[in-house]
Amino acid sequence: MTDSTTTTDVTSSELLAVVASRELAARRTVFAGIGLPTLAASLAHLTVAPQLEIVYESGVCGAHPSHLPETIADAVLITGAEAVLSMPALFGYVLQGGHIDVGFLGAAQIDKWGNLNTSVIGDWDAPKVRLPGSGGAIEVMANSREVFVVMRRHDPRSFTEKLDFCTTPGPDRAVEEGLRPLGTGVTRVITELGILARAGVGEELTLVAVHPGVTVDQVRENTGWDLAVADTVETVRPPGADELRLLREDVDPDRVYLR
Amino acid sequence: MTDSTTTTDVTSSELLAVVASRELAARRTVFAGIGLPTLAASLAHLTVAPQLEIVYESGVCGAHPSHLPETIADAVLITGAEAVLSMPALFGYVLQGGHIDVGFLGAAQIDKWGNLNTSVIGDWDAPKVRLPGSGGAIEVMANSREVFVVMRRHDPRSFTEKLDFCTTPGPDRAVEEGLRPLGTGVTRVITELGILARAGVGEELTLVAVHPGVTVDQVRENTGWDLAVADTVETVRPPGADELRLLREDVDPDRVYLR
Amino acid sequence: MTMREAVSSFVHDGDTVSLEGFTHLIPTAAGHEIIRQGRRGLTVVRMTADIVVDQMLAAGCVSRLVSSFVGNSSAGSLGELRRRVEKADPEPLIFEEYSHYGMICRYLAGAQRLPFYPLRSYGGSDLPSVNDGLRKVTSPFPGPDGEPEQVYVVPPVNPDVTIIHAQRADRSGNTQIWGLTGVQAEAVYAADKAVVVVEEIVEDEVVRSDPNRTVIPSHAVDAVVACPRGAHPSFAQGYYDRDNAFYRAWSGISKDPDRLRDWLKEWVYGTADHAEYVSKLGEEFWDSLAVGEAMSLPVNYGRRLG
Amino acid sequence: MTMREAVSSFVHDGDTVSLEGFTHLIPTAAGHEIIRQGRRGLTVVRMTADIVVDQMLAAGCVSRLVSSFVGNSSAGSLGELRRRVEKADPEPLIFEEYSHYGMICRYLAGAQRLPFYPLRSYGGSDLPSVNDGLRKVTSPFPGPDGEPEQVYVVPPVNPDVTIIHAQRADRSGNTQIWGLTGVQAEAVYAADKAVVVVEEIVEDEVVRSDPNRTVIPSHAVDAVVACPRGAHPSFAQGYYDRDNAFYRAWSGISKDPDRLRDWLKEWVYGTADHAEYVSKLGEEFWDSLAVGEAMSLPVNYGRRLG
Repeated sequence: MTDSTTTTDVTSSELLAVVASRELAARRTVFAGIGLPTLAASLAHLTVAPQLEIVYESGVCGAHPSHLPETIADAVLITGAEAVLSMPALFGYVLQGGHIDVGFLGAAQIDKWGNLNTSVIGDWDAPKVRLPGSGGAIEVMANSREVFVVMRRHDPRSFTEKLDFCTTPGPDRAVEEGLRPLGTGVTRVITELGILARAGVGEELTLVAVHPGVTVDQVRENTGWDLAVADTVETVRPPGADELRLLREDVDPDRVYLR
Repeated sequence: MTDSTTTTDVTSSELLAVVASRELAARRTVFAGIGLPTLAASLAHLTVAPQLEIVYESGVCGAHPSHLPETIADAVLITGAEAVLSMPALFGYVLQGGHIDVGFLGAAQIDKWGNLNTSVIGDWDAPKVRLPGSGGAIEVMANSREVFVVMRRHDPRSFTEKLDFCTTPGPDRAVEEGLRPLGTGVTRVITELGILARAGVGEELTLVAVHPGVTVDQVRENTGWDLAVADTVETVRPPGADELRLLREDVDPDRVYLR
Repeated sequence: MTMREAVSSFVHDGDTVSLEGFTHLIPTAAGHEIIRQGRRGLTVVRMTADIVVDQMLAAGCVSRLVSSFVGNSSAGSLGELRRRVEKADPEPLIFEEYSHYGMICRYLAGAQRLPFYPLRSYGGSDLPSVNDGLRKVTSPFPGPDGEPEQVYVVPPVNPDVTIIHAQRADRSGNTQIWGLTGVQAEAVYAADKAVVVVEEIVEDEVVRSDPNRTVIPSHAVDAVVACPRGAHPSFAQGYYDRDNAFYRAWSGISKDPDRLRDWLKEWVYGTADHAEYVSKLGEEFWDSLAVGEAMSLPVNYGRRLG
Repeated sequence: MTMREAVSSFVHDGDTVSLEGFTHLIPTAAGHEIIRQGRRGLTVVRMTADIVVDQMLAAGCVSRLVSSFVGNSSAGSLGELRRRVEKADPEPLIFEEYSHYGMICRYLAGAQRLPFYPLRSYGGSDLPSVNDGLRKVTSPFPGPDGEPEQVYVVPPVNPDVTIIHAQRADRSGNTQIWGLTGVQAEAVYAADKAVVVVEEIVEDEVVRSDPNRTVIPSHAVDAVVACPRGAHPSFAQGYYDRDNAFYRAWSGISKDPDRLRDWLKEWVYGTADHAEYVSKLGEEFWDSLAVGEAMSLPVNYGRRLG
């Protein structure tokens, strides 16, 4: 995908984790699922956000895992954690209460406003593919100050003009319905091609950076809507030696997610 | 008050506690405040209701106190208890959830429907006497299957035709407002003169028993409304030797409440 | 009570059955016993419909599912569930889709005997168009801008029976859970009847030494079933670890209806009870899921002297 | 942070201040420091307005009270509160009266950022006639009889600051409470800022050995104040017992405005801080409130080996 020589020895997971980690600079609380978000948050904790507290939807606050967790409820997250809350407290007080700075989400489909589909491909009533559904994504979107989306696949089917189903609406859709969401919705989408950004309600996702060797046209071609492009598109700084060393040696030495 | 020779050596507290305890036969859960309700429930636990679980509004379920508690939150209630819940869980899940068979309440004033005033004597805005208020009484009344009221004072000012303020409504008043309370409200009022009973919504409190030596007219004179009287008014069986021994030696040997 | 007796007494054809446990303490053994006893027409309520739900679907126990996540954790798909939903194969499945907090709020409403529970989700979502349970209420208090404010609400869920798995309880049902406690207390309080399956039944003194650890008091529990390792392939903090290999294997097993049938035949119908399932897995297997020690430091519940 | 710094930083004239702790762990020392610093025009939110509230009233700090029980426990009356309410002596007190669960639900709504919280209280009560916060909502779901169903709701409370007392916390504010945990977590989450006063600040390892004991995580806490015996005359399970004699004495002290003034002069204005108050009471006194040992049995939070 990214054919620049500076990143040839970097896997796609490493690239996404490093880029996402940088976006967490100076953040206090992050709501993270397992996988890339955990890698990104753990790396940020060691680099740009030493005060970062990772909150898991299972109820764990301030985990200090001895090993990288394999699930959001891995026992290693509980042993030695600062707090484990019931789910009503976690979703009600912590998340809906407005204590999350950044929520991480993924999706099968995303549109230009950052609305997400994780329910079905095809019709909801008779789907071609039944996907897992919201989980806590609707709540993460509605209540986090901002949301980062990490998408491994950047193609027109995933980055679509019209979602097959809107499971998880961004605040634009909520405002249309007359409700007042707390946060700004998706502010960053990090993919193998680059970074899309969005400043707030009423704004659409805009290409702000590409990885070395990726062209703006490549991103446009792989996006299913007429992609807005920033006046100046930056080139993403490739993962540094320090970042890669920490990620490989400290965060995920067993390469649980860095496949 | 009760001048029968069989009870001359029985204090008023002992009398009320013993009579109230008998009413708890075969009950599973009782919501009790400190004082007479605790005495009654503790005695019932040793006599007519071995399965009885006493629930305290402070959050304690299944207390096994080494000493008689002095407050509803006495540390002796917590040490060795089966469960201590948060107040949202205690009031929300246990009480409003419908798990309480009998709630005990007291009041400054009661009317013929079992509505209670614990807020003010006089006008609420400029009261002659400011009383403590509801506490959890509104919830105990609205959510217990039935409510027992123990009143030390049986006189026309306390047993009144019209409450100065209805803090804690029985279900009759709630039904008038179109709501559907869970329980039947006050079913027993135990006083130094006798026992008033009430079968359910739409019924008024009726004198069903007097203590030995008390006449029906005496109760009528001390009640501020035109008191309904059962066709057959029983005479309350005086506290038995066993009941008194258990109460004095096991339940409250230090005579914390048996003053 | 044995698991057989508990399921036979408290789970009936056509019942609404809640099985809760968020990744931790999933009541798998109870699900297997429901399969063995051949229950039909159940409505299953479970936030994360995962392997045990896929198995109950495959065994034909379930006609309706109420859930907020229908996937095999992060390890892949649920084959039977997808066949039922995508192709009505071998029969349709009625599915009510919520979000996690929507499910939590349904339990909260059920536990508190409320007609609805408000939450700040669903604004702009397509879910209300396919789920009649997602409605709106106008607050009687003005919003921050002084204008009327609307909020979504969900209805209560009151299962006929809730079954959960826990680490320990005393004989009368005072139930203690540590690590992830999930939504188990609310699911139990919301239900008409509750069955608690535990790793071990302990002496009263153990429970009473730490009453704050009691997540569910005995008055809310109708039956206690001792069933060690009954949460496998999920885990019980301090008892055994999660069987991640089985989670990964399930996507393959469940993708092929024949393999899935064979699996049920061997591991559920072919075992008389969970004890047989446990011993069939073998001690060496269980050794691979063994956990270390990380004991909580004690706190003092001491009362006044004298 | 010292108590002086915490009150100076987080409690301002005119603020809405929640002080919670239901009989157990009442933040008395914080109330005394608010008196020492002469705050004015406070709205105090507290379920059980008891001795510390009476003292703050007498010191002239409070112009509005939101509460569900205004009495000296079961030990008698609050003299200053009654003078203020019954005779506007020396000045009126605005009083908002709720029931216990009404107050709890206000904190629940505040903590969950909800516009209201429903509860099955108040039907037929005179309280809604004197409290505009008690309103009704019609459920969008039909009631059990198929007819529309109404339910009372209360508005959220979002204090400028909540102050609670707890047994222990780590340096970053992860707070552990055992015994009666009351409504403290909700009161903290409902607030804009939160101050946790503790018997002791402990090492991180102590807290992390038992994460379920953490009632309030650090992200919800703005300041941690170590203040041993700061809950007197209330108690701290496992640390010291309730001073029942002082509760009984308070009815007499507070009945006489002069005695009350003298008491404040001697015990609050006359002490530089709570440490001085504690030492003024004397070791013999504290010995009389000593508690025994009743240690919780440990549980295993162990994870997989290797």
